[in-house]
Order: sequence, then structure tokens, then C-alpha cells
Amino acid sequence: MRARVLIRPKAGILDPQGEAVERALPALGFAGVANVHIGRLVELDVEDPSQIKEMCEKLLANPLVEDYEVQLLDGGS
Amino acid sequence: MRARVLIRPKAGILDPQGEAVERALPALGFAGVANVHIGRLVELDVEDPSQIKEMCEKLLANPLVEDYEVQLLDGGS
Amino acid sequence: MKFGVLQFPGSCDEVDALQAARKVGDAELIWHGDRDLKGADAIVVPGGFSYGDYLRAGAIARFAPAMESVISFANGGGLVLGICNGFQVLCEARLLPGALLGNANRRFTFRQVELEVADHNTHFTRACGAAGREGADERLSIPAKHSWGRYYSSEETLKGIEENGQVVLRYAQGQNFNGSVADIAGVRNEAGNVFGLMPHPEHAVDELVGGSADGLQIFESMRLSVEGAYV
Amino acid sequence: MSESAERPDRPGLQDALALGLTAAEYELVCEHQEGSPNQVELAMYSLLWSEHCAYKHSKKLLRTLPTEGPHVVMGPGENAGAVDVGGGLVCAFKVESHNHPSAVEPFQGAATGVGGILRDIFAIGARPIAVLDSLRFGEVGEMTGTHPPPRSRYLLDGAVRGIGHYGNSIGVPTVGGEVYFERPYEQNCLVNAMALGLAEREKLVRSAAAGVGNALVLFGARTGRDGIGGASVLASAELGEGVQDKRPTVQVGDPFEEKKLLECSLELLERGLLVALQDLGAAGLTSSAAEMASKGDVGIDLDVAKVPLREDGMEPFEIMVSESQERMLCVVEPANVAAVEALCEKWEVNSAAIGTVTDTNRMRVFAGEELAGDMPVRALVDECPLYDLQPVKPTEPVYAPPEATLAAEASPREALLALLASPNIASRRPLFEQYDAIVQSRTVRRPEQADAAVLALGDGSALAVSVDCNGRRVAADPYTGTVEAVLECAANLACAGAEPLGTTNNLNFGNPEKGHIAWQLTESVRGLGDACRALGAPIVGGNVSLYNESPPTRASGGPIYPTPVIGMVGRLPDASHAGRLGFSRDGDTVALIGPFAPSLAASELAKLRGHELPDGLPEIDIGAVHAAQFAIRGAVRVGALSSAHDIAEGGLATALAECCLAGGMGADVRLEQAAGGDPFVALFGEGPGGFLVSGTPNGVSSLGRRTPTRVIGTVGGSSLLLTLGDLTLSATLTELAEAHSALAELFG
Ligand SMILES: Nc1ncnc2c1ncn2[C@@H]1O[C@H](COP(=O)(O)OP(=O)(O)O)[C@@H](O)[C@H]1O
Ligand SMILES: [Mg+2]
Repeated sequence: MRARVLIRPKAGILDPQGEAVERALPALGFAGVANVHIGRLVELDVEDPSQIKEMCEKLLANPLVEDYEVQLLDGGS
Repeated sequence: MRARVLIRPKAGILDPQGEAVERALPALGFAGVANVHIGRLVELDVEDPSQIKEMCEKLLANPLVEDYEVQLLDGGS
Repeated sequence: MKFGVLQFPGSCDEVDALQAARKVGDAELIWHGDRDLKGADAIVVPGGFSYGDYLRAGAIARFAPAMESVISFANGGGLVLGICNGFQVLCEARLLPGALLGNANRRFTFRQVELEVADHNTHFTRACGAAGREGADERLSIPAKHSWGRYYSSEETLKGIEENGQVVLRYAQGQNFNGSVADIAGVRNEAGNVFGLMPHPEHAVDELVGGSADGLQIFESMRLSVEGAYV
Repeated sequence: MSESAERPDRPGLQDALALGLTAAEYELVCEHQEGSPNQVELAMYSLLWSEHCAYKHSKKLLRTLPTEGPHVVMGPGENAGAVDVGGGLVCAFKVESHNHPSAVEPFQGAATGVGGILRDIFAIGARPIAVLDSLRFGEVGEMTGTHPPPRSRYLLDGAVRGIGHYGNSIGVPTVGGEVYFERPYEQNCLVNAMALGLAEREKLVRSAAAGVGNALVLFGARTGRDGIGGASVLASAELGEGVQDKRPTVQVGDPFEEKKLLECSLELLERGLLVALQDLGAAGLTSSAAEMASKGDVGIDLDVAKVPLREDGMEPFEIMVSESQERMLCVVEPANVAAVEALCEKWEVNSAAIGTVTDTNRMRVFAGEELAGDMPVRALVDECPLYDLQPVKPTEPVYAPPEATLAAEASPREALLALLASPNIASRRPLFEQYDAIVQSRTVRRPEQADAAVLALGDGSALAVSVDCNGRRVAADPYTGTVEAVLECAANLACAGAEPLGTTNNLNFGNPEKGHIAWQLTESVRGLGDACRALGAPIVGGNVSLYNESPPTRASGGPIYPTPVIGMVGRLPDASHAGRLGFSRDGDTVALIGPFAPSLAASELAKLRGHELPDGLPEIDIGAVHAAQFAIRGAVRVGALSSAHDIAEGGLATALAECCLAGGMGADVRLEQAAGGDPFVALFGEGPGGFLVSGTPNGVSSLGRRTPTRVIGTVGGSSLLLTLGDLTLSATLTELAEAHSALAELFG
């Protein structure tokens, strides 16, 4: 089964990338953009989806500074 | 409106991060994982969602090496 | 002969580039927000971490007002050298083909690398091997230091690059730690006036601190080209 | 405590205790405040009266250290110390710890550690020119096949990445450092970072606030809830459930922001726009503002409503204690505020005038119109009680013996290869390759080229810098071990050709309220002072990190090894003669120099054999070691030697192998064996005062006038051949290199 993990900086934790991009956008001609956050996207085929949470905790995400959200996708890839 | 952009390495391009995760998982006791790919997640509030495609092409993704997928989410955040 | 060296927020090697350029000519810094290139005869887009390398290395810097001027300057045939982050910026600005991806070893890596000069007849390498390196193999010893240095281009583009002879420098055998395609360390545009490389020639202009002075030949080549010694 | 101090609308004794104050200290706070402090006040007192800010258990000891000398321009007390390096320039330097944050989150902990020490350097107006890192972790286990990988590996990897991430991105080279792996650091890793900067002597800036009516401008990153962890007990009284998890304690570093902040700060100073400058570090605005006021003998009014915030709904006390990174505070004449703001705008750095300098000698915190806190500056900054240590020399061993990893019957050759491959000796290349060591174009000697990093000054002269401490030896003998650490730093400088100008230190110890730790600390500081006095290398600054211990368990825990990390900066007149450690010329003579009296006590070999720490180290003749350093330095400076290397962990044989590997050349060495002597002592014994040099016979023998000099062999070939009496040992360069590269496994 194909799974997708969205990993984001935890709320309240500084997100330097998001801040820098948000600051740069107006100068690039993109107005009206706010709350930019940049995280990581992990996509993988797993045989046992029940393992994903533990995988996130142990390896894919850093729970001290990141939140993660798991999405199970229909087929494999 | 809140928008999410999923940015992935184009198929066929070596993804050392993805490979490293794939290699590390068995040692942590996770079997049956394959096709791991690591990309970027960008989330932002936009006033004008029609701008997003251009923003992706020009800035958020590099179309030479990355594919992107835009998801418009319900509310702002 | 005057070099203009761009300075972005987050540039780190701009002063090194300035000092290196001053060994062969005049040189001045150009602030990213200025459109005026101050009459420079050649532009250096230096190394560092413009905008923190956030999003993608070079992705934000390429929109700087100064870069707009550099793009016109390049389109008009002016010499542009991109070093490390500067190479990334020039690729992002599509002045050079391809892109730079995360190192195959997944780490920032600093190493003195050996490079082979693939083409001596460019504006950037014509002095290589000339001075004091009689009979030496066509190699440069130059430090590299980066996390996003894996040169990549699609197969089709790569074919074009090779056919046009746009590869200027290659990592010597065993030196390609970042996993660049076809061992490409430096590449030029079709017209030959824009050149980017990952290793840092500006950090190899003085034996005392550079480990070698081989990088000086790149700046010297640019001077010879600008001064018309070889047109 | 006095009944009258209790007020229902205010925090009380329980909160004070939870914040780390003692009941007596709280009582004292109430006296200074003439009643119980409110939330903001208690938060501020608790931070400024913490061990970290007030040096409660170390200040009296630190006063015994030598801090004056002909080169000292700024001693302890400012953000960094500074020494004169000639040509109108000073070198500012300091070492600081970020141990606890790194144990929690090694990448960010180490990164923000580097960020913090760099701010200390540019806070006095110096441009940072180099970083060094000093790291300690638990054992990493067998190099291959350890499952699960010990946490130490994760900490090591994260810390190294974090240091590289910050230093590389900000354009300051990381030119040196050290790393040790020992079990006592398993629960309490140490991440210390040292930074150096250069400034024109006339342009140094101090942090004392001055000029009543001048504005206080905060610039840099916006303020969030970073690092509020400890103080959040104050909030729980007022905030509902579920808010707690919104209080991240991990501080995230942003080197890009700091790079802008650095350039902006230096340009502000260059243009003469600032009266005083101070970084925000531990305890954030609280400490910075209060210390600026205290040093300037003035008061400060400050309005938290004017502080640019990253998050909604922050309370005044949160704003005051936030440890958000990449912020600076400066004092500006009112007429210059607009110019300061414009320059900040140029560098894309936020700024806000948040307060004024007053003549009240009080620290007043406003939240808009409302007065949220009002404290006497003197009480806050200077009246925290200081404690005497109660040292007791332990009668029992404090540390369990290490696990044996080398068989007792291993041959000298096996021992040499095992030592070269052991984590404390193996090549640090896999670490330092992750650091940019050359940006700024001053690096004359990179890691593994010389015993000290060498940085060109631009006028032909150069600085040399080294950071060192073998905690195991300090554990065996806190006085002598600390003397050795200082001597080792100076030896490293001597091998590069440099004479010490000044010293910095980071005292990493366990809980000083325990007798044996107090004894370690007291003895160590005594050794530090004695050694620095003897070498004429005064202490110009430093840092203290106490309570590095956890409850003992079977396998780990307890206090760390006492680890007084020493950083030393020296100068050499001619950069082109900077020393090298590697053999470089076929046929050169190899000599053993100095009053070297090797012993296996607390040596690396003893550790591999699983020996318990000895009680005490052999006594040192500091004068004789000093004389050897003097001789080596002189010979290196005039170019009389091809190489110079001091003998440290792993003894003579290991040092020889290191010289061979660094130069890519073998050597043939013959040693005499004293009758009945243990060959392992001669080959692998440790102790201060030993050097290996190579050069022409004349160059080498020139040393003999000043210090013991024994010619022991010749450079050449592609193997190290060692003969000791009738024992011979040989290993090819390839074999040595393979053993020496063992750490690469850890960074796959
Ligand atoms: N072990 C030490 N030896 C000498 N000076 C020290 C030591 N520890 C701290 N200091 C000095 O005490 C002062 C306060 O240190 P610290 O609180 O770390 O300052 P900052 O907040 O600027 O980092 C500094 O001037 C520092 O150099
Ligand atoms: Mg400070």
C-alpha cells in the first residue's frame, strides 16, 4: 500500500524556511501570501500500514520539532 | 485559502535521502518497505489561488527535476 | 578589467571572490538590490547560502534585481562566472542547463578535489595549464564544499551539452563525491560566456591558504578574454 | 517566609521552588521587592539567579584565576575576552556550552550553540573568523553490527550536522575541535563551541548601557515561545489545559537570520550608530537588558508590547524569558534611531525601539500602559547569594572501569592498530569534512595538517588556536589533569610555531553540591590557574556548565568526567613558517623531544584494556614542559623543522603513526629499551612534555640546547618500522590508514 507522510514544523517552533520564503514572495511579484510553512513529504510503499506511525516516530520525523500526518493512498505505485 | 503543494523528485532521478531511509528501516525492525521518496511540502494561505501554478513553476518547484501537485484545502488556517 | 561580485543576503564567499578577482584586475561588490552593475566587464555570482538555501539553493536569489541585470548582461555576451551557490543561482535562472541536487553522500562535504580541464578553449580556462604547469597534466586542485552539488540534467540535455562541448571541468577519477552526472564539475552555456562550477577557484588563489593557486587560472582566463588577448 | 508576602494574585514559594530558587533565595527576593514578586518579576529573578546566569557555585573559584597579562585587552566579564594580536587588531574569543539542549535535540542544540557563541563575538564588535567544537559522547559501540545503534551515534551525527549547518551557512570556518567517547558522557553529552573574532582595537564595543534618555532597540528574529520550558510553571496557573503542548522548548536556529544580523550589527557599529551592544542568549531579554543596565549603572524601562512577536497571545513574562535565537539589543541615541532602523531594513532584519535608558537604577517592564514588573537592577544582577563549595576528596572510585575491548595478550602491533581505530584516536576526517574550514581565506592549516589550526592575519603573521581536554585524565587527577589540558593546548600552539596570548575555558562538571564534585571542580580550577600563570596565558573568559550528571544506573549515569575544556589562542610572526604535523621529506631525521616520562596511567591503552582509573597522575614539572614548548616553538618559527607533533593519546607509537599518515610517508624508528622495562609503556604510555619532530640533522639538534633531544629514526618508505630493544613492529601506511579511518562507519 502506498502511504504519504506530511511532516511539518510543529506549531510554535520557528520555521526559518517558511519565514524566509514568505518574506521573499512579495518582491517576486506574489502578493497576498501568508502563513507559509515548509516541511517534508515522504511517500513509500508499506506492507503493513500499522507500522507507519512508529516509523514516523523513530525515523521519518523528529517528534520534538515536527508534527506528521499519515495519508494512506489507494494503490501501490 | 489554504493551499498545499507536494513537491517530489522526478521519476528516474536518484533520491539518496529516500534510499537512505529505505536502507535504515530494516535495522529498526521495519520490513516490507519499498519505493521511498522524499520531497518537499509547502503550505500557504493565498488570496488568489490562480497564482499558485505560476508560483510553483517559478519558485516553489524546479520543473527540470521536480514534479508538483497542488491541493486546495477548505478554509484558511 | 573590472569584476563585479554579487552580494546576496546569505552570501559567504563574496569577499574571497573579490580578493581573488583583485589578483588579476579591479573588483567591486554589487548589492543584490541594485540593478546597476557598475560598469563591470565580468560578473561573479559567488558562493555561500543566499537566502539560507531555503526552499532550494539559489531559488530565491535568482529573482534579485541585480540578477535581472546579470541576465541581460549575459544575454548581451558578458562573461558571468557562477561559483557553488552562484552556479546554483545561474541554473535556477536558466542561464545554464541542468540543476544541482543534494549530494549523493547526503552531507555537506568539504574536500580538496582534483579537476580535469575538459576544454581549454573557453573564456574561463584558456590560461589553465599555461603558467608554470608546463608538462603537468591538465588538472586543477581546488577545494569543494557544498551539500547541493550533484549536477544533473536530463539525458537529452546531457547529450546536447556533451555534443556542444559545454562541459568545461570534470571531477578526476575518484573525486566525484557528490554524484554529478558524467563527473561534471563545471559547465558553460552554448554561447560560452556563462560558466558555473561547484568547486571554489577563489579559494585556490594563494598557496598559503588555498592548498594550491590553481584557481587563479580561471580568473586569469577571464581577464585575458575581456582584454581581448584571444578574441 | 513572611506571611505578608503571600498574595493570592501572585505566585508564591511553591512557584519559586519549581523555578529552581531555594526558599532562602525566594525570601531574599521578597526583601528586595518589598513584598512577593509578581509573575514577571519572579520569572526574571529565577533566571538571573540561576546557576547559569549567576555562577552561584563557581564565582568565588573563578576569582582565583589569572586574568591579566600584557596582551589582554578585555578580560572576563564581557561577552567575550580579547587579546592584542598586533597591527591595531584584537582577537576576541570564548568557549560556551550547549550541553543540555544538545542532549535533547542534538542538531538544533549544537546549531544554536554555535549561533550563541558567534553572537557573543560580534556583540563586542568583532567579526567572527573561526569556530572550534569540543564534543563528548558515550561509547559508540563496535563500529559495525551494533544493534540497535547506541544513542551516542545519533547524538554525534546530529551535533556534527548542526555545527556544520550553522557554521557553514553563516560563512565562518570551523577550523578545529575535539571529540571523545566515554561512558560517563552517555546520559550527559557535552557540546561546547568556541569562536574567535577580529576587531580593530579602537572599535571594540562594550555592553554597558549609557546615556539617560537613549533608546533600547531590539533587532533580529521575532520573539516566540522558544525555550520557555522551565518558566511555563508560571503559566499553568492562568492558562487552561492543553496549552502546555503549545510550549515548545526546543530552540531552532536560523543561520541565515544570524548572517544578516551579523552583517547588520557590524555595519551599525562601523557607522558609529550604537552606544552599546549586547546579544540575547540564555534568559533572553531578561538577562540582556538587566546586564546592560547593571554594567552601565543605569535603569531601563522596557515595553514588551513593542517587541515583535512570532506568536499570538504571548504573556509579558514569556516575552521577557523567551530564548528565541538570533536577536540583539542595542542602545542608540534618539537622533540615530531612524538610521538604525533603516540599516536593519537594508539587511532585512526586524527592529523595534522597545525601551529607554533611565536614571532610576530600576528595571521596569511595561506591557503597554501597565507596569508589569519593577525591580532594582542591582538586586537582579548582583545580589544573588554566592555559595561556598564543600569539597571532599572521594575515598571510593567515582567511575566504573571501562569495558575491555583489547585482549590483555594483544601484541604491540595489534595494540597500535586497535588504538588507531579506537574512537578517541581514529581520524576525525569524517567529522571535519562536514565543516567548511576555509571560507574567509585565512586558513593556513586545516584539520590534520598541524596540531593547531592556523589563521592568517593579513600582515604576514597568523593566529593559532587549539581546544583540548582529556576528561579521563582529569577524572584520574583533577589538578594534574587540568594542568595537562592547558599544557596540551600550549603544546599544540608550539608545534604550529605560536606563543600563547590568552586562554578561555568551559568548566563542565557534575553537581557541585556534592562533595566529590566540589573537590573535582576546586582542584581543577586550581590546576587551571597554576598552568595559565606558568605559561603566561591568562584566562580572558569562559563558561561554566554544572549539574551534568544523572542518577547512576548499572551501565551509565552518574556524573560526567570532570571536563575543563581549554581553548587557547596564540600568535606566530610568520604564517609561511606555520608548523605541520606530517613527515614531509624522505631522509629527514626523526627525534623525540622534551621531558617525556610515559606511563600507562589513565592512558588510552589502559582504557582499551579495561583498567580502572588510577588515583592520581604522575606529578608534572611544568617548567621543564614549558622549556620544551619554547624550544619547539622557536625551531618551528625559523623553519628549522619539517614537522612537529605533540605526543598525546596513544603515546609515542600512535604519534609516529599520525605523523606518517599526515605526510603520507613511512619512518624507521629505533628506541632503546630500559632493562626490564615494559615495552607497552615506551610505545603507548602517555604524559605531557613529549614531541616528535622531523627535519635535517642540524635543525633537529638545534633543539638539544634547550630540552632533552633524542634522535630516534629516519623518515622514508611506505611503512612504519619500530624497533624497541629486540622487539619489532611494522605496519604499512595502508594498514595504518585503514585502522585510522574507523570513524567513517559512523557517518554512513
Ligand atoms: N570558567 C570561566 N572562566 C573565566 N571566565 C568565565 C568563566 N565562566 C564564565 N566566565 C565569564 O563570565 C561572564 C558571563 O558568562 P556568560 O554568562 O556565559 O556570558 P554570556 O551570557 O555573554 O554568554 C563572561 O564574561 C565569561 O567570560
Ligand atoms: Mg553574551
